Amino acid sequence: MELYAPIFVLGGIGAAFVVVSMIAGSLLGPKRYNRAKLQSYECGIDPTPQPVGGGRFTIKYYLTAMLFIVFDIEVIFLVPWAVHLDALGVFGLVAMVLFLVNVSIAYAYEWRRGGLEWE
Amino acid sequence: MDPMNYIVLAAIVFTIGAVGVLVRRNAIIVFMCVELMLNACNLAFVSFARMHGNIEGQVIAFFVMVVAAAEVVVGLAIIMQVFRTRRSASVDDANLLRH
Amino acid sequence: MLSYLAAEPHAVTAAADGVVHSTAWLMIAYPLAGAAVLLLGGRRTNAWGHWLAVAMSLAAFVWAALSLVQLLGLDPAERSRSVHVYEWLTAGSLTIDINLLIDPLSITFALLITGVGSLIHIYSVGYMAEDPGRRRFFGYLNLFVAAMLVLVLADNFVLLFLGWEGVGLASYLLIGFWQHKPSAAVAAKKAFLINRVGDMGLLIAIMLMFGTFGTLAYAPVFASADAAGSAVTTVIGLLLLLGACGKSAQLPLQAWLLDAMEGPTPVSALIHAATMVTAGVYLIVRSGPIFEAAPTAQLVVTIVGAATLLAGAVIGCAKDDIKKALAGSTMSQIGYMTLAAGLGPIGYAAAIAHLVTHGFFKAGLFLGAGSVMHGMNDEVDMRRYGGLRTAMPVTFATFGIGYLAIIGFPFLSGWWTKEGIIEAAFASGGVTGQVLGWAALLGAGLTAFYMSRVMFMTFFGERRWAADAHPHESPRSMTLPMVVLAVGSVALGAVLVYGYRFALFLEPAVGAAEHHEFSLATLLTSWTSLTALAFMVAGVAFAWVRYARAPVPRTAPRGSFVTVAARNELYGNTLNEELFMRPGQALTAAAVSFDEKVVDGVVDGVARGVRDSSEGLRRMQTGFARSYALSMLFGAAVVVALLGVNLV
Amino acid sequence: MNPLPHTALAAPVITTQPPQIDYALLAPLLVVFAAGVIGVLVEAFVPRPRRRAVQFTLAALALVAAFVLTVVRVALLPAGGAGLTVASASIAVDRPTLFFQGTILVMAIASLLLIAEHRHGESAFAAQAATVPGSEEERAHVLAGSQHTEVYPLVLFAVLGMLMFPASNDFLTMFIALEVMSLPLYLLCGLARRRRLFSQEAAVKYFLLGAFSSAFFLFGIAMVYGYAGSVNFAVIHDTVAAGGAGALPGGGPLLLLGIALVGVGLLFKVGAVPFHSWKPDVYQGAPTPITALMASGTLVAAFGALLRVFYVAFGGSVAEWRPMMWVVAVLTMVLAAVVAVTQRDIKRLLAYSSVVHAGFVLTAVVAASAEGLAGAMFYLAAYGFTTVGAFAVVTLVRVHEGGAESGDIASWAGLGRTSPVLAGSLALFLLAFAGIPLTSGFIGKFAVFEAAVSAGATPLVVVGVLSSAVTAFFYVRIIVLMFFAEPAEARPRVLRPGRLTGAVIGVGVVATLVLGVFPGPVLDRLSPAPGAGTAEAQSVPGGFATTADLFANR
Repeated sequence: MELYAPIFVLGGIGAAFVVVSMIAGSLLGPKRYNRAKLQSYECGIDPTPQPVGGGRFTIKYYLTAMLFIVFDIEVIFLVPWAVHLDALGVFGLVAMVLFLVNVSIAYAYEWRRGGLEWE
Repeated sequence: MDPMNYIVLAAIVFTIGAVGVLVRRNAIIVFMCVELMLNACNLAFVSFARMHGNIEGQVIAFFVMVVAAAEVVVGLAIIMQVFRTRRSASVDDANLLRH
Repeated sequence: MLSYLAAEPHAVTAAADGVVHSTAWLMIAYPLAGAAVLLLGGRRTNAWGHWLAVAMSLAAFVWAALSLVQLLGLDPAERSRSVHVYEWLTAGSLTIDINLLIDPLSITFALLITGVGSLIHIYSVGYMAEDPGRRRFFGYLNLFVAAMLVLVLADNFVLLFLGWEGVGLASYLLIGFWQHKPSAAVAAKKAFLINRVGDMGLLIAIMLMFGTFGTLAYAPVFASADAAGSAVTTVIGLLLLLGACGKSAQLPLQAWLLDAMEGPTPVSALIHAATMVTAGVYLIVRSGPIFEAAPTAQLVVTIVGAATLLAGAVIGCAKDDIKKALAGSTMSQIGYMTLAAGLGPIGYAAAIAHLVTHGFFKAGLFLGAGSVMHGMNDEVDMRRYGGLRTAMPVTFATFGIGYLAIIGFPFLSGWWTKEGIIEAAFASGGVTGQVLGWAALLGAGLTAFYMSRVMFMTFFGERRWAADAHPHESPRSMTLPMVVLAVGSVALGAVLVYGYRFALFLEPAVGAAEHHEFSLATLLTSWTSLTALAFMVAGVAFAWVRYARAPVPRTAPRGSFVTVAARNELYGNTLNEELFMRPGQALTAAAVSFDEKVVDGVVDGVARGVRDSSEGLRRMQTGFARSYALSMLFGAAVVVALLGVNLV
Repeated sequence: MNPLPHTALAAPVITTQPPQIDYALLAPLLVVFAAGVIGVLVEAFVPRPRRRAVQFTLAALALVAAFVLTVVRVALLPAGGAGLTVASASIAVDRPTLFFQGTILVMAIASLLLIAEHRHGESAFAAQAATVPGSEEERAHVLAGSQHTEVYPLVLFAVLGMLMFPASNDFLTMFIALEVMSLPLYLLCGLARRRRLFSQEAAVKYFLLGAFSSAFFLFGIAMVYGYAGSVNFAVIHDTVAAGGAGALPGGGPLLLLGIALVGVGLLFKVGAVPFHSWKPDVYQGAPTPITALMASGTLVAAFGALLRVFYVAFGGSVAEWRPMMWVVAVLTMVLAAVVAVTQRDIKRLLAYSSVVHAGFVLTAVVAASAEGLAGAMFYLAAYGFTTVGAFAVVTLVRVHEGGAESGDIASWAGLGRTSPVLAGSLALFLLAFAGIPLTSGFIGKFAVFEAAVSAGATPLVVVGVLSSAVTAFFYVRIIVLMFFAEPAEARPRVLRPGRLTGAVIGVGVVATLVLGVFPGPVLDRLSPAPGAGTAEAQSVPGGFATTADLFANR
C-alpha cells in the first residue's frame, strides 16, 4: 500500500488545485463578455461552417471525427506486430500487409464517395 | 494490493454504465454509457490477465477497443441521421414503433 | 432405435403380404389424389370433378373390401398386419414409420368410412348440384376421406395424430363451407377452438407416452402399458379421453357439434354423424390396453359416456331445428359408444358394432333430413313441416326405417347393438354397472321420445308449410344412397351381432372378452331387453300424444307476414306446453342453458382471458428503448439469480 | 477472495509462433469476406448505373460459391469424430458448423433475392439514406433514381459474421463475429425506402439495445476468462470438468456470473423473453428483405452460437444453467404467444412468432443431448425457409401500386379470393408455423419436444404444446381472414411477384412441404453417430460422455 501512497497524494493535490482554482476564478475574476470570447476558437477566426443555433457544431465535424477514429484505432494492431516483427516473420508481414490493404480500401471508398470533401 | 479490487472497480464502472443507459435520455450519452460498460470489461480483462499470468486478456482488450471504435462510428452515424430528421437526440422521442 | 417392426411378431414383408395389403396405401392415395386434382385443378375440373371424387371414394371402398377379403383368408391369429410404407422421421431415439395397420378394427372403420362416404358422395352430386362451390366441396370431402383413413389405418400415435388433425381441418373447412353465412363462420371457429382443447390433450398424451415407453408405435406401447404403473396410465388415459371428447363431442367439449350443423347436410351426415365424430370412440378402443391398466380413467370414460348420452338426448328433445335435433341424438348415441368403450374388452365389440350400425342409420336420417330440406326450400324448422309422408314417400320410408332402427325397434340394427351395450353395462357389475345400465335404459326411452317427435312433426300431422313451399321427392342420386343406407339399417345389426360374429372378428384387434353362448331366445326374454322395449314404447307413446294427436304449434314464418293472432296462438301453446310438461321443459331448458352459458362461457372466457392478458402485456411494449433496456436488465438480474442459486 | 500467490502475478509468457492455418477449411468465410471487400471497391470505382448489376452478381456468386465450398468441406472432415479446429483452435469446423453455415448461406441467398428485387427501378431501400425524410433533397434523389448499392457489401459482411458466429471456438472470435454480424445489420435496418421514420427508429433501438447486450456478453466473457484463464471453449470445459483445477482459486462465482451474462448476450440475439423487446420494433421498422435475413440467418447463427457455448464451454455446468434455461424457455413460449394474439401488424406478428419459435428451440437446448442438438438444427432450418417465404409474401402486399407495404392484418381480409396462390402460400407457411402435420413445422416441433421429453423436461413440453395451441389460434385467424372474410374496404394492392420474389416463395413452399413429408434424409444426417464414449460414460444420450463431444473443440 505504501507503494501507492505518493500517487494518491499527488492525485489529491492535483484534484484540489483544480477545484480551488475554478472556484476562486469564478469568485474573484472580472466578468466582461464580448463576441470574441463566446466563439469556439478564441483566435479570432470564424469557424467554417458556423455552428447552428449558436453553440452546436455542424455535423461535418462529427463526420471527420468518425473517420479519424476508424483509421486511428488500427494502430492498435500495428504496435504489437512491430514489437514482435522478428518472431512473426513472413507470416506476420503478409498478414499486416493484407490488413493495411483492407484499411486502404475503406479509405479509397471514403475518398471516392466524397467523404473527405468539406462541402 | 489484491488485484481482485480492480475487478470490483470494473463491476462498479460497468454498473454505472448500465444505470446510465437506463436513466439518460440523450442518445449520445446513452451510447457513451455503453462505451463505459465496454471499458469496464477491458479493465476486467487486463486485471484477470495479470492474475492468470497470461496474455489473452490483453489481446482481447485490444480487440475490444477496435470493436468499440467501429461501434462508435456506426452508432454515431445512426444517431446523427435520426437527429437530422427529428431535431432531437432524445431516445424517448423515438417511439412510433410500440405495442 | 426401437422400430415397430422389431417388436411386432406378425408383421411380414411386403412380398408375403399379398398384393392388396402391401398396397394398402392406395386406399388413402385415391381420395387424396382426388382432393389434389379438385383443389389445385381450378375451374377446368368443374364439369367432371364431382364424378372423379365419387370414383376415387369408390376405389378406396373397393380396396378396403378387397383388404377385408384377404384378411378373412388369414388365420385369426395372423389378422393384425403392419404394412411398411416409408420411414417418415427419425428424431433421436424415436423413429416414426409410415406403417399402415391392417386389422379387423381398422378395416371395419375403413369400410364404414369409404362405404358410407361413397354413398354420401353420390348423394351430394344431387344435393349440391346448384351450388357454385361444388368442386371445392367435393375436394374437401375427398380430403376428409383420405385423412380419416390415415387416422384409422395408422399403426402409431403420430400418424394417428396426423389423420386426427387432417379430419379436423376438413371438418373445419366444411362447416364453414358456406362462408357467406356469418353463423357458419362462427360455427367453424367454435369447432376449431374446442377441438384445439382436445387435440392438445391428445398431443400431451402422445408426448407422455413417448416419455414413458420410449416409442409411439401401438404394439410396443400397449405391450408395456401394464408395466408403466397406474398413475402414468391414468394420466395418459385421461388426456386421451380429453382428445376423444373434443373430437366426439362428449361432455364437456360437446358444444361445437350443434353449431356444426351450419355445414351442408351431407357433411353433417358423413362427418358429424357417421365417421369423424366417432374417432374418439376409435381412439379409446384402440388404446384399450392403456385404459385397462388405468381403472380410474376407465371409470371416467364411462361416466362421461353416460352423462353425454343423457345430455344429448335431452338436447335432442328441445330443438326444433331438425338437424340440431339429430345432432343432439348423435351426441347421445356416441355417449352410448363411449360408455361401452369404457367398460373394457367386454364393451369394445358392443361399442364398435353400435358405431357401425349408427353410422348407417344416422347417416340415413341426416340424408333424409337433407332430402326434406331440399324439398322445402332449405327450411330446417320442424314446426314448418308436417304431413310430408305423402309428398316425399321414399324419404319417408327410408327415414322411417332409420327412425325405427335408432329407437331400438326389435330386429332392426339399433336394437341388436344397443342391447349389446346395455347388457355390457349391467354385466360390468357393482353399483357402477347398475347406474350405467339404468342410464342407458333411460336414454333408450328418451331416444324413442325425441326421435318420435322428429318423425311425427315432420311426416305426420297437419301441413304447416310455408306459403311458397312445394315439397317434392328428391332426385334419384339422392334417394338411392338413402335406400342403401336403409337396407343397412335393417340388416346390419343382425349380421354383426348374431352369433357374436363381430366380436369374434374383432378379437385379434381388441382382445378377447367373456361371452356366453348366443341364443336369440335369451336375448328376447332377458329383462334388460324387455325393459328397454317398455321404455321405448313409453317414449313413442308420449311423443304420439304430444306431437301426433295434438296439433303442433307453428312458429312465425321467416317472411314475417304473420298475424298477431298466430303469435298469440303460439304464445298460448307455449304456455300449454309449459304447463303440460314443466319438469321436462325445465330440464331441457337447463341443459340448453348449460350448453350455452357454461360451456360456451368457459370457451369464451378462456379466449377472453388470453386476449385481455395479451392486451395488458402489449402495453409493456412501450416503444421506449430505455424501458426495453430496463426489461433486459431485469432479465439479467433474474438470470444471475437463477445461476446464483447454485452457490447456496 | 484470497490474494493470489505472488508467482501468479509474474509477467506473462509471450509465445510468438506464427499459427498454422488450414485455409481450405476457412474458404467459405474468405470468399464472402473477399466479395464484401471487392464490393466496397466497386462502390468506389464502378460508375453508378452499373453498380447494382455488378454488386448483385458479385454477392450472388460469392454466396453460392461459399455454399458449394461448405458442402465440399463435408468431405474434408475426418470420418468418425466430430470435426476439426482451425487457426489456433479459434474456429471449429465440425458437422454442426457446416450445417449452420449451409443453412445461413441458403437463407442469405434467398434474402439476397428479395433485396435485389426491383420494380419500376425501385428497391426496398432508401434512395439516399443521408437525406432527411420528406425533404426536397430526398425527392431529388428519388427522381434521380439513386440507390444504395452499399447494401450488398453490408449484407455480405453481416453474412460473414453469421458464418463465424456458430463456428467460433473461443469467446474472442465469437465476440468479433457477433459485432461483424450486428454492425452492418444496425445500418441496414435504417435503410427502408418507405416509412423512413419507422426504419430509423428501428435502427436506433436495435443499435442501442444491441450494444447494451453485447456489453453484457463481453462482461460475461471477462468473468469466464477470470475463472478459467482462457477464453477457449475446450479449455473452459476442461477446467470445469477438472473441478476447477487450474482455475482462479475460489472463482466459482465468476463462472456462474459469466454463464449468466454470456447467456444474456446470446439470448438477446435469439430474442428470448425478457430480452426480446427489440424484436417486434426492429422487425416492423426494418426493410422487409432485411427482416427476412434477420429472422432466418441471424436466428440460425445466434442459436448455433448459443448451442456451442452452452454445450461445449459450459457443457460441464449443465446442471447449473438448466434451471435458468427452463425459466427463459417457459417465459418465452408463454408470454410471446399471448402477446402475439392481439397484434395487428403482420410484421410485428411474425416477429412475436419468431420469439415463440425461439422458445421452442430453447426446449431443445435444455435437453443438452445429441437429440437436442439435432432437433434444434432441424427446427432452425425448417423455420428459416418458412419465415423467409412468409416475409417474401409480405413484400408483395402494398397499400397501393408503388406504395408502402400494407402491414395491417385487417386489410388482408379476402386476399384468398383476389390472390389465391399468394394467400395459399402464406397459409401454408402459417400452418407450418402452427406445427400442423405434413409441414416442416410439425416435424421440427416434434423433434425438439421429443428431445426435451427424453431429457426429462416433460413439463416444459406441456407448456410448449399449450403455447403452440395459442399460436395456432392466431395463425389460423389470419388464414380465416384471408379466405373466409369479405374483402376489406381499403383493399391492398397485391403486386405480381417478380421473378426473384417468386423464386423465394416457391422455394419456401417446396422446402416446407418436402421437410414435412420426407424429413427422413435430413433428420438422419443430423442425428450424430454414437460417439466414442464408452457405455459407462454415457451421461449424454446417444453415446456421448459430455455434450462437448458433439462438437469439435480441440
